[in-house]
Amino acid sequence: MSAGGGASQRRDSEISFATRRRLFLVSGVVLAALMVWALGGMPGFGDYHGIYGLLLNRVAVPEEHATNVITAVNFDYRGFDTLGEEFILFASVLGLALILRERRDEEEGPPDDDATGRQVSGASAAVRLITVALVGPTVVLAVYIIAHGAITPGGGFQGGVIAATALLLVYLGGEYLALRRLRPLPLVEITKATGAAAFVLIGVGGLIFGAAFLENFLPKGTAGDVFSAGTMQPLSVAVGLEITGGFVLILSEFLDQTLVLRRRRGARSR
Amino acid sequence: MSFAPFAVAIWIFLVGLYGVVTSRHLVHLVISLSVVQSSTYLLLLGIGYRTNGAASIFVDIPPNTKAVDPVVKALTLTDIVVGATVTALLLALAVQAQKRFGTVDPDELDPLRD
Amino acid sequence: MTVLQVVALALVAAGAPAVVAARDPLRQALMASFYGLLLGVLFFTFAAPDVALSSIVIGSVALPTIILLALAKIGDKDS
Amino acid sequence: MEKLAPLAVAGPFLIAALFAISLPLSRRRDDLVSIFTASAGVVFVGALLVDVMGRESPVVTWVGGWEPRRGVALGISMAFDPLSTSLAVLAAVLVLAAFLFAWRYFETPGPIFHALMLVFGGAMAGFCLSGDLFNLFVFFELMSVAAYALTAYRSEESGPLQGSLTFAVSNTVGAVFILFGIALLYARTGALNFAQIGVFLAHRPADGLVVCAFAFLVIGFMVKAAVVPFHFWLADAYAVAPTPACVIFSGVMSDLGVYAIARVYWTMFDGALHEHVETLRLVFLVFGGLTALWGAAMCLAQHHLKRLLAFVTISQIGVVLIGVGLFTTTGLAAAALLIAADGLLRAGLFVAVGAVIHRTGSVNELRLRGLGREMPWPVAATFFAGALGLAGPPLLGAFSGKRLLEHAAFDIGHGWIVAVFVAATVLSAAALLRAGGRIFLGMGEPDVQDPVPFGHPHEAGDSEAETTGAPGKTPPVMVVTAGVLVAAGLVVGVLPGIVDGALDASERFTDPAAYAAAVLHGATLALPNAPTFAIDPAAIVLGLLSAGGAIAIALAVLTPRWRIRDAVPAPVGNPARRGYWALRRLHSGQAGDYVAWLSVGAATFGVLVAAATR
Repeated sequence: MSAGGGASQRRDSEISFATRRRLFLVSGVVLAALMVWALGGMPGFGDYHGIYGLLLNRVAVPEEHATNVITAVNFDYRGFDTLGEEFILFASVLGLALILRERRDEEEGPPDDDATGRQVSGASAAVRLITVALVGPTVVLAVYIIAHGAITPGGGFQGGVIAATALLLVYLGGEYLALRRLRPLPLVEITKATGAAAFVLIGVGGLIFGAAFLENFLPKGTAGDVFSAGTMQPLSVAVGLEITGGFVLILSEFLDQTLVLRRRRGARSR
Repeated sequence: MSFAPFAVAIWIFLVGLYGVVTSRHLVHLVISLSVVQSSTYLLLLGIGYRTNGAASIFVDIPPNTKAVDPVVKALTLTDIVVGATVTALLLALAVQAQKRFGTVDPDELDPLRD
Repeated sequence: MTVLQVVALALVAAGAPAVVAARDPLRQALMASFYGLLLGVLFFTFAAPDVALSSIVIGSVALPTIILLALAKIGDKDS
Repeated sequence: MEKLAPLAVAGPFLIAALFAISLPLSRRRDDLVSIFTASAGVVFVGALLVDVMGRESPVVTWVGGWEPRRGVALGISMAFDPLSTSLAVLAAVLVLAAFLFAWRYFETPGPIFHALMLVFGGAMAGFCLSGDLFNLFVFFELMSVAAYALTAYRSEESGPLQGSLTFAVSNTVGAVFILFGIALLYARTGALNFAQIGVFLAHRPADGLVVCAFAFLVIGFMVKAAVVPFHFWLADAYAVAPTPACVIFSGVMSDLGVYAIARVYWTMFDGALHEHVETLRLVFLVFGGLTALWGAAMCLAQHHLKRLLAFVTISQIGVVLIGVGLFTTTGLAAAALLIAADGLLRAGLFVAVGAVIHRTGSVNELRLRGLGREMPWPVAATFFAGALGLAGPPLLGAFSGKRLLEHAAFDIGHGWIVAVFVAATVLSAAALLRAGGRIFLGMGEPDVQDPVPFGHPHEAGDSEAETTGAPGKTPPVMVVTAGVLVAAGLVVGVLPGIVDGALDASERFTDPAAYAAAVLHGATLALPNAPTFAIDPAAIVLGLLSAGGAIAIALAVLTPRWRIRDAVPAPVGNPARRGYWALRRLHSGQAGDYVAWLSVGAATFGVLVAAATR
């Protein structure tokens, strides 16, 4: 269903499609050769002994009482990276909202402009029952994964996305328009921004109570239980909040695009 | 076989880049771009692996058992999430481009050299 | 390398061109979802459960859904 | 004091997050809070600079309090020295200027624009001050994402959508190259901290892995810096981004890419690649020279003011890359001075162009002929002063940077590069003077039409839908901002002690041993004192010649009597014009083309670096 003029498209770019492909194939082979040459100097797959990882594996559990060393790296040792990553998500969700904001020649209306006229017949009662029933367990699973980030595999990132998929279940159950009438969007926006701000504030807390920005100043508790590993858990919750809000916003922006926005009657898209 | 994962990472990088270069549909281009990004995840994790090393999560194993490198996993973990949001941003651009240009073929988007 | 790793690696090595070769975006979105799952399995064999979870949740569920929603909006305008 | 350094990054982030939390109260609140935050940022980073100038060695702070153990870095370090901190000050100043300019310039739907600009400012501060390789990559990615969103700000026009798309695709592929380089380095050294990697690599011969890691990292940063052939995205993106964002994009974002190349080389790869530096230097001079000339050539017939400034940016990035690519202390000092002076001048020019757009609604030089006369005279004075300053007139603007660059080039026997970058700066300054002459003095032929109106005719630089308010009056805040920026750009080169300070700072920047000692062990090594270069008459003469040459070319192009037509007509016989048209059509605005050229450039650069280090 490739759109538009297909083969007859206007070609006034200097290089044609065939040349572009040939250019890439030649340079691709050279790049591959360079990369293989570089890989010659790598330690073989499986016998890696980088000092950084070894030291962290040995140090993280006794010092930080966090059994999941990966979350320890993400939220404690290299927390500054995660601050940056979090604001990458923050900026791209803002950008998305900016790009997909309602255009002048669009209005909210019943979804009459569906792809190839498919009829949204609405979910059958069984589907609606199952999906809405599943929303609860999904959220509980997400909260578990966020809360136990420092103990078992998981953390704010994965938990946040799982929580956001709960919205998909609502959409599958055909309840999205009903949910939309409740106007949750400002709330979701605030959740995302609170998560981002909380991360920074915990970092500033480290500066006030501890000696450095993002320092782990809270009591570390005993390794293996939920309230352990000092600031790691709150940071994980902050990231979880932000990613839940972020992905719910992304999904609802796209859902709005398909279900709600259509071109205004008679508006000629310039 | 000890370089297989790195060779596959290079293979995926080139295949994804080929998809980007020869794409005729913006969404196809964006998905190929996410394939290119996935090659770096494979390379990073391939570097950090240690044969029969545990998963550096010391819940039920003593802290000094042989474990895989945790740093690359932390880097890859956040990269996957960030890559997804950048891909979502690009898809938003594709949706608006389709509204604006009436087509999603990168060749037909207007040249901008006024 | 263990057998599981070799198999998973082979599947991923075959999955990437399959995703790129699927020129019709709808089919490609489904291939991308399957590719995310394959990556998750491979990361699991690399003893990286966190990354596998992240790859499955995002690469296999969240991202393809966003792609499908984008396609729903793109698909209906130009035909 | 340095313990608070992370606040230079976290502060703007927090305000941006608070913007998103609070309901969109009023546009005034957004402006006031943003301007206050930006000024606090300038003051804070300025204080950091003063603190650093007083110290002998780079100042180091470990985020999270994770001091290194026996030379192994556990956390992320922020190591900053006079050079990188002054770059951070420049970035903060331009963010403040952008907010002041945006205040009267256009309406914004809610605080999204301000939040993105604040995040962008914080990311630039983090990028300059970071001492960790992956942290550098994270802030690189954050700057890019904020820039994609800002470029697509007017998402209802066709230009911004396409410019943002090609920008995003090119920079994402560039980011993948950087991540490849990081993965290779981590596999070899098991470290992510600049100093630790540098120490590890210094004792071992540079084999394939080290060379390719260096090549891939530099390729990624060259995509961000828009070095030819990775530059195609920049012309599209800067021409369509909202003008306040262009002030930062053109003023400092591309220069950060070149700074990253210098930082990566001097802290990590100098030990391993030092004996190959003569041949390596040639590779960088070729890429830098090509970029300088390509940008200048494309300026000549460009009538879209913002795209003209985009190509001026590309040309000057080439000159700065020449400075860094000499791999000498003097070359780096020259690059630093050029980044400061040219960055401020380009930012001032963008604000002046913004004022013209705000007043007339159009950005096409041909349509603006003579319309500039009704504008307040300072705008014209600022535009001409800025354009002339780029050519490096005696003592002003880019003069001290170019002077040092000439010394650096002749010192190591590459005198030929002087001709390249002098020609490039003169041509780009001439193009700007031509535009100024036509707009503010009404020179040039009355009804000359752009022979090849690419893009949508009605959109070819016509009414920019982004401005607000009655176009009748130019708000004073714009004129003042433009004037201050251009004045700063002109004066920065001749401040007392600035040249010696730059040489001293480069001496410290280019000393990996001192950097590693300070970062890993907190020790301070004594520094050799930097050479000093008095202003010799030859430099003054060259300054006069280049300024005069720029004016002469501009006049020649504008006065019809000399029959040199500036609007290059459509395919006319001689090969120069055909070559020019081919060059111009290469900027096809097609993402696939750009990625193909990116991969060709990457392959070429990789092979050349590999050959240079064998």
